[in-house]
Formats: sequence, structure tokens, C-alpha cells
Amino acid sequence: MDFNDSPEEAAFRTEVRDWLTANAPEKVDTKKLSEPELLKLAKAWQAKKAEARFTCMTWPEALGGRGATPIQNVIYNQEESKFDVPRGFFDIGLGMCVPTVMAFANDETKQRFVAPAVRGEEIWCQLFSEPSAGSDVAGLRTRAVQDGDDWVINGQKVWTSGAHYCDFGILLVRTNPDVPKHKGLTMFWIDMKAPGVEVRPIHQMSGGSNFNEVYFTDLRVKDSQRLGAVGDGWKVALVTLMNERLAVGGSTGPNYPEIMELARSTVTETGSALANDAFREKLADWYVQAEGLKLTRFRTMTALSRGQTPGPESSIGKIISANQLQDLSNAAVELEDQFGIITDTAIAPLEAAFQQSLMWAPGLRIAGGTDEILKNIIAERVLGLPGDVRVDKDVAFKDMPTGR
Amino acid sequence: MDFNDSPEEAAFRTEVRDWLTANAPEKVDTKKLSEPELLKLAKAWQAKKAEARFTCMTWPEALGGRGATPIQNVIYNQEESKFDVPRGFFDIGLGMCVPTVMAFANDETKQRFVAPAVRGEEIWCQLFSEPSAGSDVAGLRTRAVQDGDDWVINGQKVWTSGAHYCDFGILLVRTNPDVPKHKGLTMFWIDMKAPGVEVRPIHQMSGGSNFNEVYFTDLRVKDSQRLGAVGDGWKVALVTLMNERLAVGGSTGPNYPEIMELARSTVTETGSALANDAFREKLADWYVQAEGLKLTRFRTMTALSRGQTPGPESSIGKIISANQLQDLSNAAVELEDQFGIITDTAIAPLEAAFQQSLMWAPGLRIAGGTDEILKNIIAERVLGLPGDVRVDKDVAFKDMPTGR
Amino acid sequence: MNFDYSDDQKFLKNEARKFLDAHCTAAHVRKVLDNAEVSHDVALWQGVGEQGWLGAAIPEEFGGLGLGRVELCAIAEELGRACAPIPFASTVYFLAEAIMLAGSDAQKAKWLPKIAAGEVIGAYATSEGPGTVNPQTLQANVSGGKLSGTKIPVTDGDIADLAVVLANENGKPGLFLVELAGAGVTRETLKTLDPTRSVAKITFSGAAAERLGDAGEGFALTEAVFDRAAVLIAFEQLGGADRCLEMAKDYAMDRYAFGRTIAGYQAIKHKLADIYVKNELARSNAYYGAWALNVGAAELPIAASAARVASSDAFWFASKENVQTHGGMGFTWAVDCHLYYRRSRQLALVAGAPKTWKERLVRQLERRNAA
Amino acid sequence: MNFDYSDDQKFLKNEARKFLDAHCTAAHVRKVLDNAEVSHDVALWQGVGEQGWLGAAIPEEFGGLGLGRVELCAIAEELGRACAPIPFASTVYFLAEAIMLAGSDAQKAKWLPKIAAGEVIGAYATSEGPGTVNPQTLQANVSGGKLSGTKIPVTDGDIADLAVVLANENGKPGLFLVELAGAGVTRETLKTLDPTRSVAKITFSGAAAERLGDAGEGFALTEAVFDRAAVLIAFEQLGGADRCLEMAKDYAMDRYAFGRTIAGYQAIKHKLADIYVKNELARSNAYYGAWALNVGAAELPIAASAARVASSDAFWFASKENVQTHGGMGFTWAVDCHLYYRRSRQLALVAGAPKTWKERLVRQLERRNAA
Repeated sequence: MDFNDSPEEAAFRTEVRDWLTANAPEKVDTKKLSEPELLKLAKAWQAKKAEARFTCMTWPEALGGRGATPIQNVIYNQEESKFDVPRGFFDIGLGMCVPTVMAFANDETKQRFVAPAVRGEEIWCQLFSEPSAGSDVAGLRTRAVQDGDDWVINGQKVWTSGAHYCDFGILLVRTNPDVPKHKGLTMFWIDMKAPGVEVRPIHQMSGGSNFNEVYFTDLRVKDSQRLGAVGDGWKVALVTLMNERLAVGGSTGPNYPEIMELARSTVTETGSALANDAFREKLADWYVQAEGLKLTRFRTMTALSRGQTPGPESSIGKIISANQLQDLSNAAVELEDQFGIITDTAIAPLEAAFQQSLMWAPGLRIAGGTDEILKNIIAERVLGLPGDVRVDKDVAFKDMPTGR
Repeated sequence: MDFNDSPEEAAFRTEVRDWLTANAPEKVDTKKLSEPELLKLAKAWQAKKAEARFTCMTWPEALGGRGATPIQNVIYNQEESKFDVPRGFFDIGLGMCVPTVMAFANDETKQRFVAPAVRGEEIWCQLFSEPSAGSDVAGLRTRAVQDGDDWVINGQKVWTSGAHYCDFGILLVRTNPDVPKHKGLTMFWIDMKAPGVEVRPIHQMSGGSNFNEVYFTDLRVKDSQRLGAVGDGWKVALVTLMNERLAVGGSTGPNYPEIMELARSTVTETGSALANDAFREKLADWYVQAEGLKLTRFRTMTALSRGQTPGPESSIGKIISANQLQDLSNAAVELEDQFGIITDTAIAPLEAAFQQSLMWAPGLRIAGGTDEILKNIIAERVLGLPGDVRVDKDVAFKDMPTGR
Repeated sequence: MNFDYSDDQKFLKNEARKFLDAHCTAAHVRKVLDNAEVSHDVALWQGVGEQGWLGAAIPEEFGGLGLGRVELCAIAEELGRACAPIPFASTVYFLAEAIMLAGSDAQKAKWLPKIAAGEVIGAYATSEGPGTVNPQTLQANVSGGKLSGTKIPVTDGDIADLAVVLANENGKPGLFLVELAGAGVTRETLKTLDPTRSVAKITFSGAAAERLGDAGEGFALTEAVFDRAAVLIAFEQLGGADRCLEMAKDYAMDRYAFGRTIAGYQAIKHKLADIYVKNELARSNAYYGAWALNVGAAELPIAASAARVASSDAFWFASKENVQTHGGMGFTWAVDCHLYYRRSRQLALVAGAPKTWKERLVRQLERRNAA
Repeated sequence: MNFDYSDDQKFLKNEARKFLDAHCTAAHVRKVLDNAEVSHDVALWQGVGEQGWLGAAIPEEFGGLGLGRVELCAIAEELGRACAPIPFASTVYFLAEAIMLAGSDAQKAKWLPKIAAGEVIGAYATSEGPGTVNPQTLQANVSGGKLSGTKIPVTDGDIADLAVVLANENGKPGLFLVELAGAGVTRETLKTLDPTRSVAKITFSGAAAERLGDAGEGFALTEAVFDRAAVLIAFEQLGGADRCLEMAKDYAMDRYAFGRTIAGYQAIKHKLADIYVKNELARSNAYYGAWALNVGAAELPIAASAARVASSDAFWFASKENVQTHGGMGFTWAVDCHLYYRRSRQLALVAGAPKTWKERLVRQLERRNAA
């Protein structure tokens, strides 16, 4: 067990670091930028990365990658994280959507779309979830009806990240309600700027709007936009979702160092709040969780470097991190006592980072799989326990009981 | 909201207290007595109570009771708890078994059994659980086959409290394996001393043996010992089980005052362990739970005194108390640090009470309904949420999948 | 033995619920939430005054209804359930209780009738920065009847007419009544976790201040007032926690996944059972607090601490698991879950964080043992 | 980047498992559990010696195999999984590590070969009563090379040949090597929560004692030894926790209720998922500890603390929820759940309770921040 690169890995790391040092954009205070400004910077950086083949690195050269190993990819990301470059706009598109297009579209379509996506010129979103189909994605209701060589689509998607700046999307719809739910689905790619597509931001409880609702009103798509066979949409979607855990991630908010700092600077009747044993026990628990997660990622990287595929055990990350964020943020707010209610960034400690994460954490416990769904995944896919009793396997979709 | 008796209640309390003062047996150190010695004392005390009609108080006078209100019963128990009298031997028999006999037996049987049970001369046990039928009692396998006017019984029961000193029992058996499981059961009363009944104590992980296995080998019972119709055993059992929550209860082990005392007397580098903030926060939580439970019982009593029936919400008691006992016992053991491993009653603090309760608590989380079953009960019977998907409703018992 | 509301109290509680069902819907709450300029629901505040709730526990001689504190607890439970966006706690649990506890006859005669009549909004100002204010850190100072210093945050401080302020005078901590419309008072409304309640920073520079209670007793009196407020707030928390359980249940029953209502999955069933258990433990502790408050029992400090700890825990758990049960919908602004998530934080902080009360509870246990 | 066992280490671990599957079944463990006269499994102890495990981490010059500490961690993981009833930890993690850390050349030359050869059983004696021994409470005293005082509990103290004892000398705490067969040593076997491990009270009255390490360094050296032992014990805990998860899963898959295997109910599925998550966090922290121990990293105190906290928590949770998953059967003496429930308590206490390590962890974080 050690943390050192192999000689080859070390050489690659040096190459990456040198390139980043020479090419990374100048530091800007991203908090001060509007989203369009940030997007412009991100596109420029993505183009530069693509040129040097530091994006989609594990893809074959013909598709814009460099046939890199997964661990080289990890090394690049580690090094890039030390620079203040704009991030996040391309993860879902290049991590989930474009690979689906590559797997199921005809050559012409691939020719048309892959390169611009790799260069960051066009961004893709994923249109699966619906108001009545969250954890149970296959319960979706958006309908596509064939009309000559076209399909006419009506319905609504929800929780679509980036729909408002995306150019294209992959869209899962129901083409046959008379068969059991998994069998009546079909996948299409769509133009997000086409008539019949309307994007509305979702106002979150945390105040911001990271996600959208997308409404389809008589949206017409060509049959040639179909990805996979009619009725095979669920199989296509599984390919997309398999890539989800690798595409989604990133930092979540303040952690044990920040709350430790807060406690140190908070004066109680008996001295610094950091001297309080109850706080210290909790701090130790947070440290053990946070470091345990970080070290678990190292174990995943080790598996990658040995050519193994990390399995669904990476689901443990979000269960721990989301709940810890909620718990730690709340403890921090309570540490401030009455003052903790204040969210004004000019007044609250750490620019109200804890208050913000307290309002964001509930979303983190839900997005990309709720705590409950992730535990199901661990139980079923890691531990091999039986799936739940399924009452919906052999029932025609139109005959399924539904709520709101 | 107040804690005072009504004038009638106060008068009754005085009557009870006077009687107890005049009649309660002298204090003996019950820890020093063997079970047979304790049983002898308990029977004598029960006889004296029965004579004064302070047992089965809410039963009609004709059956040995005094037609008391439930709150009078509570008052008696509160007052009796201040005296060191032998307890526990009759709770299951008089609380669950004899009421079942009273509800389903013929007059002759009632005539024969009720009075001796009330006087403590004969003790009853309940024979429902089986190795393969715990939470799912109706999955039991003990078979009764009709043979002329007799039934011949073979099989095994488990977790039978007091089987080794009981005279009679109520026994739930399968009389028809060809119908769904709830429909093929029948209830009998049996003589525990009859040939074909063998009682073996269960060695618990805590060291003691509070429960038994009971084996039946060609046990013959008369059809007149049947309680309820053939095939109606489940309905009869529900009457027994409905009384369970009221019959089972009592103290569980050391609680917040004891661990507070332990902490006070434990010296750390910085003074008494009671000064440790982390311990203090936990102590506050234990206090709030323990007092919350005590006060919840007061709310139940209030409902009783208003003529309402306390519902399954009393299930919350054991979920909280069992888990708290495990948690608190473990904290106490860890408070002693390395020394906590010692179980010698002559050496360990509080005569090793915490070590003992640590080994007993896992049983408390299981006996009389596991944490999981109790949460189901709260969810379904209190909150009205749907039952689990049931795959066993319409399947003949003999065709049901089984494990060990 | 009577450990529940009486029939009369249940009637009062039921009437309160009817009134609030009509006058304090989620739409009313959201009018305050969504509009930074709106500090509270003025119509509701007026209505609550007309119902007599502001003076429910104020003696009749001072214009109140002279009911017991248990009646006030019943009203509080309904206000919490409705997430009422009004300065009720600041005015009734803090200001009125402080005056009834420590006020001179003249102070009572001057202020209690106005509170009962809805003519005065109150505030209670102790905090001066992050962490719990204590004798070592207290900066606010009164000299020659003039108060100087900064209090932050002060709940309802921007709309209050009269504040109780903790400050030193001649080196000793005391409580002071300060009319906020007077000279030497600057107020700034603050953004907070719960925009349905108004919060301010108040800067005093020579504001006229009149002592409430004895000199040197500022912290002791504050503890005594907070004991009273803690019990009443515990009922608001309980009402909120019960409402969260209802919302979660209703949503789960009506939401289908994999062909079944999600209310039938054990993960949801046991989550709701966990909420129920916490709520019932909180209810029992709150009832004990109500009794102690009502009869002025010596057990009040311990009962209030237990009530506050249990109810804060229950409301926090219920409010966060209500969001979780709602899934993605629960995380939207449009669905009401976050109103209770926010309020649970507001109520947990306004009378001092639960951990402070755990310490207070244990100190009382030590005191009881020593006695 | 290589954050896992190497192939060679995996091979060693697998061989260890095979050996223990044959020589340390539950029946072997129960022979010690059920017989108060049997202190440990003598045949297993001999076998373990023949495998070379006792000297795995002892340098070849002293008769050991000279492997790294990671190899010893791999063995520890398997011993924990098998709930081995032998004085391995006392002898290898405590005694041998203490001598390797602080021993003079002569002490190393005298004792390490005997340990590696299985000729010496060790013990480490610090505790003198309930609570953590500390400089203020330490009573044992050495004067003129003679030790007097009482140590309780001492794991394997009744069967050990050589003990490391924490005691004062000239008012300064030091470590001392004491041969327990010598004069002035009285030993009494104690009943404990885990009868598969032997524990004694030892009374010293003028027993010959030889200092180990520098004078005055008794507590500092004990911390350093405990850091090493904590990492190794963390692997035993991890092995035990993994075994509990397996047992719970196997039982749940094979147990039917209401016509279905109970492994299909979410309450059980999520419980086992919770165990899995805790075990994986513990594994990652333990690996980090193994790395720090192996390379003698400056991070060892923090890594050891984190490993001990995480593994203690994981094993406790896994062992208690394994009982719970087994239902009534889990509460019987006949089913093996309680072996691990007991062992989880033994391992959590033997190197000092987890809360002590949480404090140590935070102290290290403060030190790191200050640097």
C-alpha cells in the first residue's frame, strides 16, 4: 500500500502539470461571473483541452480521445483540480449522452455530433426523469406517436441539468403504453432549440435554479433521430445510466476543516468552542467519514489502475457525504447559536457557507439517487440480496395504478 | 394537565396502600433466592392478593376480580411497585392465556381453570412461536392430526417463558396444511405435565435461561381441549396477542441515574467523567428518552382513565427502551475503559449491572416483537400505511417456500 | 391523573385550528416568504389579536383573558402547525412573559394591556455575535439610563415596538426595556434561513432604557424567561413536526413507484414510524413542561430543558425526512416542505441552540442530585 | 497509486484464511468460551507459531520473517474474522512492538527471538481501575528495580510470561519489563465479557522490573505502542465486522417470513447496506493506518486514531445488527453471533475506549493545524 505513482504515471503527471501550467487560463473570481460569462470561458478551455487531447482521454484517438488508461484520466483530473478552471458544463454530455449516441446512432449522426461535443462547441443534456417517474424512471409518461416518418412528442421532463444552455439532448419516451412499462420505451436525440421544446428553470428550496423542467408540445422528430430500436429504449437508457456514477461527483460543501475553524473562533463561557468535548467527538467522526471517503476513492483508483471496473460500491460516497453535509452544516449553524439564523454572506461566518450547505444538503440526499435507492443498489448489486417484490413487471403500462 | 388523583382515585390509593402496608411480605433479598424458592413466595403472595381481590382487578367479581377501572389497576400497580414483592410469574398466564380460555372454552373448562389461576395455584404459558415462525407466527409447523376423539400433536415450540414451572399452556398448531397458512390453524389448551411434552431451557447469549424450547412427541389431547373451532386458531391467537402489549413490560436495566453515578465516580485526567461535555450531551438525550417514555405511560393512563383503549402506539416503548439500554450500557462499559471488560460482580462498578444489561439488551430488541416488526406495527396500525406486499395469502401452507 | 388537554382546552385548540386553516394557509405564509419587503402577515396578526390569543395568558386585570399557560400551549401548537408568519413568540412568549415575570406594577400596567390589545410588538435581544452570549462577552452597556451597543440577531427587531435588552449597568448584567421607535436606535433587516420570520440587527447609541427586574439579574432572568418561552416554543415545534409527518404520509400514500404507493415500502414506513416515535416522545416531554409552566413548579427548568431538547430534535428530524420522503419535489421552492425545514431551524435557534439546553438540563440534574 | 494489498499479500492472506478455516472454527472458539479452565487454544497458538506469524514483522536477525507491517495486518484481518482465541495481540501487537520500539539491543536480542519462536506469551499492563489511567492516577511504583502495585485488567496476564508494565520510578512514569513467573507476582483470572480471551488482575509486590525505554517516557511510549497496536487491532475488527455481515446475509437469505426470504425486506436490506458502508469506511481508514505503520510515517498517530475509531464503530454496529438480523436465534448461546458481539467489545476496550481515541485524533488535528 502506497500513494506513489508508478514511473510511467509520474511521467504522465509531469507532462500534464507542464501543459496545465502553460495553458490553464488566468485565475478569475468565478463567483463574480454570470452563468453565460462562465460558459464562454468554459467553452474556450474545453476547446484548448480537446486540441491537446486532455478531454475524453480514454476514448480512441479517432473519436477525439487519446486511448488513455483510466488512471491517466484520474491523474489529469487531480492535476487540473489544482487550477482554477471552469468546470461542470460538459460532464453529463460527454460522460453520459454522447457515449449513448456513439453506441446507438448511425455513422452519419456520430460524424455530425461527436467532434463538436468533444470540443465543447455543443452541449448535451439527458432527458429521462419526469414528475411521476423519479426513482422509477421507466414509469415515465411522455408519449411519442408515429406520424409518417416523424414522431410527435408530448409530455414533460424534470430535473434536467443545464437544459437552458444545452444544444441537444437524449430523450426517453413511451412509444407503446399497451405493453409492460420497460418494454414500451424508445430513445431519441433531439434539438433543444426546436419548436415544441420549452425550458423552464426549477426554483429550488435552496434558492438557486440548477435544474429545469422541459415541456414538449407536438415536438416533431425524424425517425432517423431514434437511438436503438423502437421499444428498446430501456436498454439504451441503461447504457446511459451505467455511466452516471462516473460522471456525477465533485465537492459538496464545507467539511471538517471549516467547522473546526468555526469552532476555534467561537468563544464560549469556558473558552473556544473547539475545547468542547461533545464537539470534539463529532469532529472526530466527521474526519473519519470524510477521510474514509477520500481513501475509498483511492481504492477505486487502485482498482482502475489494475484494469478492474469500479462497481456500484461507489454508491456509498453520496450516502455518506450528503448526510454528513446536512449533519455538519446543522451543527455549525447551531454552534453559532442564535446568530446561526443569519444567511447574509457579508455577516455570517465563512460567508454563510454552512447556511447555504444546510439548504443544499437535502437536494444532495435526493439528486442522482435518493439515500433509499442507493441502499437498495448496495443491497442488491453489491451484497446480492433479492430485489423488492415487483408488481409492475407484467402489467400493461396503461393499466398501472398511479398517484399524482 | 396535572398529576393528581381525583378524589375517588385518591381514596382508592389510600385503601391500596393501607392494605399493602398491612399485608405485603417482609423484604427478602430476591437475588439470593433460587427460582423455586421465589416461586413459592410468589404463589403465597398471589393467593393473598386474590383473597383481597387485588389481582385480575378489572375482571368481573364472578371470575375473581372486582370490576375495577383500568386506572384503579394502574394505581394498585404503582403502589405495589413500592414494595419488594415477588413479581412476574403470573403476568403471561393471567394477562394472555386465561383470558383466551375465558373467551373460547366451555363453562366446565372455565369453572375448572379460572379460579386456581387467579389464586396463583396453577400457572399458564403461551406456546405460539416456533424456530421457523418468529415474527411470522402463522407460519408455524407443529402438526395436530385427528385420531378419533383425540388429536395427536408433534412439533416444537420455542421462546416459551416459564414453560418449566407452568402447569398448563395454550398451544397453537396446524391442523390443515392444504389451505393458506392463516386458515389451517387450531388452538388447544394442554397439560404441560402430560406425557409427550418435553421442556428444555434455552441457553441465552446473556448466560441465563429465561425461555424454553418445548417439544411435542405424539402428545394426545382431547377434542374438548380445543379453544374455538377447527381452523379458527388464528382468530383465537389474535385475541391472545391483543393482550400481549398490556401484559409485557416492566423495568429493563440501569438507566440515566445509574450511568450518571458511574460517571461522577470515574476519575479522568481532567476531573470527573461527569464533567465531560460529550458525556453530558448523551446524558441529556437519555434523560429525555427515559422521561419521555415514562410520561408517555402517563398519557396512556389518562386515556385509560377516560375510558379509551390505549392503541398500538404503546409499541414505541420497547423500540426506545431496548435500543437505549444497549446504547447506554455500551457507553457505560466504554466509560470504564479497559476495566469495562470485567463482568465479575464483586469487582465491576454497580455489581456489573451495565455489563449484564449490555448482554441482555440484544434480546430485548427482539423479544415480543423486533424493532423492525414494531415499526411495521406503528406504520400500519397507527399511521395507516399499507401493509407489505404479501405473497403468502392464497398459497397452501405446504406449497410455501421455506428456509431453515 | 390527567395528562392530556382537558375537553375545554381541546375545544380551544380545535377552534384555533379552524381559524388558522382559514387565515394562515401556505399561501399566506408564502406571501411573507416570497416578498422581502413583507415582514409578517399583518391581517393574521390582527386576527390573532381579535381572537384574544395575544392576551390569553395575561391576567384579566391587565386586559388579558387570564387563561392558563396550557391554553397558550394549545394555541402555540396550532401556530406551529400552521407555520404562522407573525411575531407571536417575540411578543407573547418573550416580551409578555418577561414583563409578567420581572416587571414592576407600573411596567405591567403600562405594557400588558397594550400587548393584549395587539398594540405592541415585542422583541428580546441578547445575542451580539456568533456563539452564546455570556457574562464574559456581553458588551451592551447602560449608563445613565442610556443604552449603547449592538444586538444581532434580534427576532422581529425591525418591526418591534418594545424590546427587552440584556446589557450591563455598573458592571452588572441587567434587563432593560427599550422603546425602539425612540432616539438612538438604528435597525437593519437581515437575511435569514427563515424569511417568514423577521430578524434585525439593532444598534443602540444612547437609547432610553428602563430596567426590568433587579440589577445584576440579567442572565438569571433571561434563563427564567427562556424556560417559559422554551415550553411554549416546544409546542410550536411539536405542531410543526406533526404537520411534517402528515405531509410526508399524504405524499407517500399518493406517490407511486414501481407500480406501488411508496408508502408501502419499508424504507418509507420505518422512516415515518421513526418520526412518529420522536414526535410522541416530544409530546410527552412538552406536556410535562406545560404542566410545570402552568403551576409554576420548581421542576420548570428541567422540564423546559427536556421539552426543548425533545421538540427541537423531533422537528428537525421530521422536517428533513419530510423533504426526503417527497424526493425531488420536496427540494423545490413550490412544495411546502422547505417552509417547515426553515422554521425548524428558526425555532431551534431563537431561544438558544439545543446543545445549550442539554447542558442546562444536566446542570439541573446535578443540582437535583445534590439537593 | 496502489491502495490495496499486493498480490503477494493477498496470497499470504488467503493462506492464512485457509489455515484458520481448518484450525480455528467456531467449535475451536467455543472450547475456550465454554470452559472457564481453558485460557486459550493451545494447539492453535502452536500452529500460528509454526506458520511464522508470531515473528512475521520481527526482523530476520531476531528470528522473525522480516515481513512488513502490511503483511501482519493481513494476518490480523484473518485472525479477527476467525475470532481466534489466542494471545496473539498481547504478544505480537503489544509486547513485540513495544520491544522493537523502545528496547535496548540486549532486550531485543533476548526477547524477540523467543517471541518469534512462540516461547513467550506477552501482556501489556496499564489499567489500575475503572477509567483511563493517567499521570495523576498512576499508582504502580518501581523502586530499586522492584515493582509494587496492582494492574487490572491485564489481557492474557494470567498466561503471559513477560509483561510490559506502566509504573512510576522516582516520580516519573516509565515502562518496565517484568517476568511474571518470578517472585512477587500474584495473578487472578477474571470473568469478562469475552471469555474467549483471558484476563487477569496482577498484584506486584516487589517483583523484579527492568526499564524498557527512557525514564519518564512511560505514557509517551505507551501512546506510541498503542498507535501500532491500534492499527493491527483495526484489522482484526475489520475481519470480524466483515464476518458479521456475511453471517447476517447468509441467515437472512435462508430465513423465510410471510412467504419470502427476509433478505428481500427493505428493513433488512438497508440494515445490511448500512453495515457494508461502515465496513468500507473502516477498511479505507485501516489501510491508511497500515500504510502509515508500515513506512513509519509521521501521520501514524492520526491514521491509527482514525483506523481505531472507524473499525471500532464498524465492528460494534455489525456485531449488534448481526444479532438483530438473526432474531431470536441470534440471542441464543448456540448460534455464533454473540462470539463476535463479545469480541467487538473486547477489541474496543483492550487498547483504550474509542472515545479516548476520538480525543487523541482531534488533538492530532489541532497539532497538524498549528504546524
